[in-house]
Amino acid sequence: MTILQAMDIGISFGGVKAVDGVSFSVSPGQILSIIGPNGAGKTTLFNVISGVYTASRGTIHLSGENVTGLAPHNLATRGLSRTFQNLQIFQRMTACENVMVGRHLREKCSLLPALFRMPAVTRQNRETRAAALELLSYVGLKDSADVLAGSLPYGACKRLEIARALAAEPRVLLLDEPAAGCNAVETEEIDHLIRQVADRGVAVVLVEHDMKLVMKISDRILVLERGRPLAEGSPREVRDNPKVLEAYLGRHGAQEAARA
Amino acid sequence: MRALVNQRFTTLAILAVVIAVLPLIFPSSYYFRVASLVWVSALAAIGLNILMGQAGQVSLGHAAFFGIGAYAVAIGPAHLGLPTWAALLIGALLSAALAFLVGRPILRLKGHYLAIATLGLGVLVALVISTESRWTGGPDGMPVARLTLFGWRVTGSDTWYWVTGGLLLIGAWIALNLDETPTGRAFRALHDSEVAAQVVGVDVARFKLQAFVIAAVYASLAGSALAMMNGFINPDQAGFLHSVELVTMVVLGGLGSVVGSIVGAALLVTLPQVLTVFHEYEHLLLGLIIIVSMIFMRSGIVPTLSSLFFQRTRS
Amino acid sequence: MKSPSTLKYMLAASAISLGFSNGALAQDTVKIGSVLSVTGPSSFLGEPEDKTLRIYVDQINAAGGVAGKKIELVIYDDGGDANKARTFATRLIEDDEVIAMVGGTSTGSTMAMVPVFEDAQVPFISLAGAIEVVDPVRKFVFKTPHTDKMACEKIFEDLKKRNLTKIGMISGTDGFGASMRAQCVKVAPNYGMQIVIDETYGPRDSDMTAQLTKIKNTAGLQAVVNPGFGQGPAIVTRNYAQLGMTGTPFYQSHGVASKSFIDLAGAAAEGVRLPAAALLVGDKLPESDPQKKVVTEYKKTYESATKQPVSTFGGHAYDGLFILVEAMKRANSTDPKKIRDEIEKTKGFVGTGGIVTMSATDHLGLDLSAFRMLEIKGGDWNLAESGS
Amino acid sequence: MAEFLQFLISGLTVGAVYALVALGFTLIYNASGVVNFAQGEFVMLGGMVTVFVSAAGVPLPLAALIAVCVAVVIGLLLHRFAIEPARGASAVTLIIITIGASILLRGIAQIVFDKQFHKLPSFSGDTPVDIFGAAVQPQSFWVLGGAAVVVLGLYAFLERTVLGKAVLATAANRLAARLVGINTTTIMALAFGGSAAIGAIAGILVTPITLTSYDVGTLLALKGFAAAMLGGMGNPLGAVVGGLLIGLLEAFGAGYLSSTYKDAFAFLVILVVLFAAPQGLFGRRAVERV
Repeated sequence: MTILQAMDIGISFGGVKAVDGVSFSVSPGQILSIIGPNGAGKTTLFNVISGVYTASRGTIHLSGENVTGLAPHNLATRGLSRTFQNLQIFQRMTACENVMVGRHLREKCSLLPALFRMPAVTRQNRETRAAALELLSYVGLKDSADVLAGSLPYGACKRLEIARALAAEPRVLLLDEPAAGCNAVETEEIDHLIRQVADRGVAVVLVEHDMKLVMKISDRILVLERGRPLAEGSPREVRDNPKVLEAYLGRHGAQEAARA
Repeated sequence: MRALVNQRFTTLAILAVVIAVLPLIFPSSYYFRVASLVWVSALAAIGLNILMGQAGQVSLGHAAFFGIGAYAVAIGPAHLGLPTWAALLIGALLSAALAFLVGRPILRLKGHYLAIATLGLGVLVALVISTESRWTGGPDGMPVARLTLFGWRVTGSDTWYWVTGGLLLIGAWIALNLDETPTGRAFRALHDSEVAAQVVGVDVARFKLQAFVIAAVYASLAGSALAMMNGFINPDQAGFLHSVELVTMVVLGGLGSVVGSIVGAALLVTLPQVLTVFHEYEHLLLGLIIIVSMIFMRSGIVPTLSSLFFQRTRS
Repeated sequence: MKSPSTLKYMLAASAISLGFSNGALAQDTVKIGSVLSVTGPSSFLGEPEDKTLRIYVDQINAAGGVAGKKIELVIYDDGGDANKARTFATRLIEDDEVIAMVGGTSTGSTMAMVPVFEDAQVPFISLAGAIEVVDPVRKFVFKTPHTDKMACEKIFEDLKKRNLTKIGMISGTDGFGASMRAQCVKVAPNYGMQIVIDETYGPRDSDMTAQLTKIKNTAGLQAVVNPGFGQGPAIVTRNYAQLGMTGTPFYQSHGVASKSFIDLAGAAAEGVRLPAAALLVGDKLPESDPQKKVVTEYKKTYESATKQPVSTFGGHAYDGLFILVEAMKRANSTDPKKIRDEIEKTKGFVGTGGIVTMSATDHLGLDLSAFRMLEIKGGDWNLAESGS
Repeated sequence: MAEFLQFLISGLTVGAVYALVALGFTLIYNASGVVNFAQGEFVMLGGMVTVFVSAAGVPLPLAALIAVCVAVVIGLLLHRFAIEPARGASAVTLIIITIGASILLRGIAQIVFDKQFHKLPSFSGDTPVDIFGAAVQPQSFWVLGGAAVVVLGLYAFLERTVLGKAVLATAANRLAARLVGINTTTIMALAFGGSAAIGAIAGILVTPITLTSYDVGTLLALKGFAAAMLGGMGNPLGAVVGGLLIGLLEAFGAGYLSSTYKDAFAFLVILVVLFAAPQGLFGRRAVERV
């Protein structure tokens, strides 16, 4: 029941292997977290999976179809959506419009009716807006619907990105540090949100630094170090893996942690 | 949403009123001529604004399409025996086809590289127009047959005022329509973040191309209108300096604002008419005005003034 | 939104600010309009035209005007932009209500303005070179400069006398160069000329050695003709000398008929021939020459007023202005149509460009004899000895 | 062979001027991110001021020095009163400002000087030098040599001096440069002054060959911008190579193909190069960081 499967992914920039031989798979409803120290290649891996970068080696299968090297919008058509570590919201559009763009694939988008504003266009616009508002209230941004996204606070932007990604009705959702920069309450909310999304049957792949969050919601965890897979397993297995501890805290720290 | 619909309606209504009322205060038909020029330039600027202001893609060669439209209505009747209206449509089709063909490779480029590539395209088209004198009359230009519609010969400054004013209204209506559609949103989205637009399924290359083609058609129609209005056309209209002028209109008026494009066009068309009384100081003043307005209204005249206005009313 | 009346007031205010020259037309003045390229790439033509018109209109007014009326001169600068010229033409007709126009520096500007004057039935004396201005003849359009076709014919006539028939051409791609090139190609067979190589350069190019090298290496080349104006011909002339081609006779056009060409081209200009008006060699004309008086007086007036050397371009404006003034005197009226009729009847007018006799089929009124073949010697214009 | 050499030297001479203009673009772009379309006006100033000052009786070398100083002052004023007040404005707004500045400078020049063409005497006479059958103006060597000196001087300045390193640092990352205590405003002013000087030097060197007038700047800015983009924006080496390449394309295009369409070749090549290498010949391939 695997929906997304990455096999032996590798990419290098100017001779540096940013990601090297990473494989993983995820099933609908499952939450897979990818963790690792800074520079471990987590975001790069995301960029490869979502088609922003082209892998130098390896294959990616989505719902059994080989999608290696497809452009992001083609992957989106096949049900893959994502958020970004450093915000990529549409600053000059309102929050609601941001989410409406997320509905892009669900909309009929022919040019001539749009130019002459046929009634069908107006009707569809209404529907899209309704759907977007629903998602906004789902992430708790209903009141900010007509505020310019560029003027929203950081945490709100994070949730806006999730709403936008969800608007595409993805089957696989990649979340890049959704809780970064959020306070405890906000993190709690996002934690809740992710769980809900997964419960709807969406496969969630998560890159996150907040270990509490990761340990709490992940079904499985993949640990990367310097672009290479270090360990994979359930949260408990990963937590108890000495290699992981070492990577995170250094050899000395790991020994101390073991002693403690 | 309602606010936006109203804004669209209000903008169009005000524009229609301005077009309708201006002639009441025009002392002579010279003013009709200047106003018609404003409407024509505004039409081209509105199109370019869809590309630059909405989709965020620079074109420094846009006069090429203006020139294609203009020369279509000149060459069609003169060399091919086509009726003017057919030549106008063919011009628009040709512009769209050229934009479509070169758009894909060109629009892969970003920022200044896009600027130089479109500039190159513009230079090439202008060069062909001024060189192939057998067809185009060369650098001195060629006459354009008067437009005849159902036996009515369209001529005279005031007639053209209404024709171009009507064209502008339609152009503005379409541009405003576009704003609140999936296509319009896709344009604005890819302007702000291409990668984010992509991952929600926006085919960025396709939409950039659409914006380019739309802008090309606008410019082409504006070019045809100017050529028919003047009864004469020369290659300057397709040249680099005219491209720069169009970009300046859009930016000066305010990127992304339909009203801004019209205001920008109005300024750049009327300023030389006003400044001509200063003789040799004309260019100095024109340069100064452009610099000062861009420094103090860096997001353009209309966006800056309207945000000032709203701040004032809110407080 | 402000009240409609405020809006209307604002619109009115902005409209008024557009029309500075809206003052009531006094009874004892007539307006003559002019659209010139005082700035832009043709400014070296437009500037002397502008100065000439101003100097002589002042002179005429000081002497009491024409038929008891003072002339008010309205000059607009089109910056070399034909579309702008067209708008200014409308302004002259509709707003300034001029009775006639002397202007149109370039053929492009002129052709853009022609429909305006034809529609308004106001006489338009153009200062542009190309033959298409007066061919076919348009009822209200006249011109004073010799046509490019005549320049080609004059050059070919001279070449024929020297028994040179295989020529190379290097032309500017600006309006002047392109138009003259086309005329030369057209009339070449009439004179038995064979164009063995035909090259061009851009109006702003700064190095033509590549084209000239090609011309130089063309077999059988006997002479080179350079239709062009502006700084281009000066650079061509310098490159011509640089490549050691001065053994091959070299012809410029009337487009360089100003002292600045000799200055810019320097020693390289020695021996270059060109067809031009008598104005450039006024002091070398025999006393018997009918133009002698006119050209020496114009030269004196222009040079003392501007401190700049005279050019034939300003001379064209002089001719245009006085053809118009004479016609106004004869018509004794400010009715544009009557003035037009009188302009067409101009007969034996002695101008700087030649002796003008117009007719219903000839709105230029000059023949080949108006052109003199000049040769640059010792840094100055000289009458070329034909057949040498 | 002689023909080829003639085209080569002609192309290199014109190309050297494009290269210097492109270098001016690059310097300002690196320090401030501004594409300065008034760059051509510095070339005009160099030529015109030298012409007018030397016509007033000042010896040529001194006149040239004065011209460079005038251009530098204008460059600094441009930065202080047009670019600095618009700090933080979008790239396209800044471009329009420089276009306005270019119109303004031309407007001033046509009043202060005049609208005529002018020449300067060649520095070492007008007797052509014969190089394997190609006739070369001695001034060509001045242009090529002068351009080489400017390029090497700029290179030495950037690589060997603390101030130069500060310019490079600012180019690499403006924020980081500010954080380590570099006064980026001074660096930007320096870049405007420097590129004005480079433009003026180009103008002085080339005026004996090409003549000058108040409006020679527009076309040079166009060609210089094209050269900078062909080479890869922000890369000084790219600017030089791009400039020389465009000069050569024009000369060989005019010589071997068609003089009518020679400008077309240059732009066709630019388009083809950009389609193959979207960052120009020497531009760094930017990796989008998201």
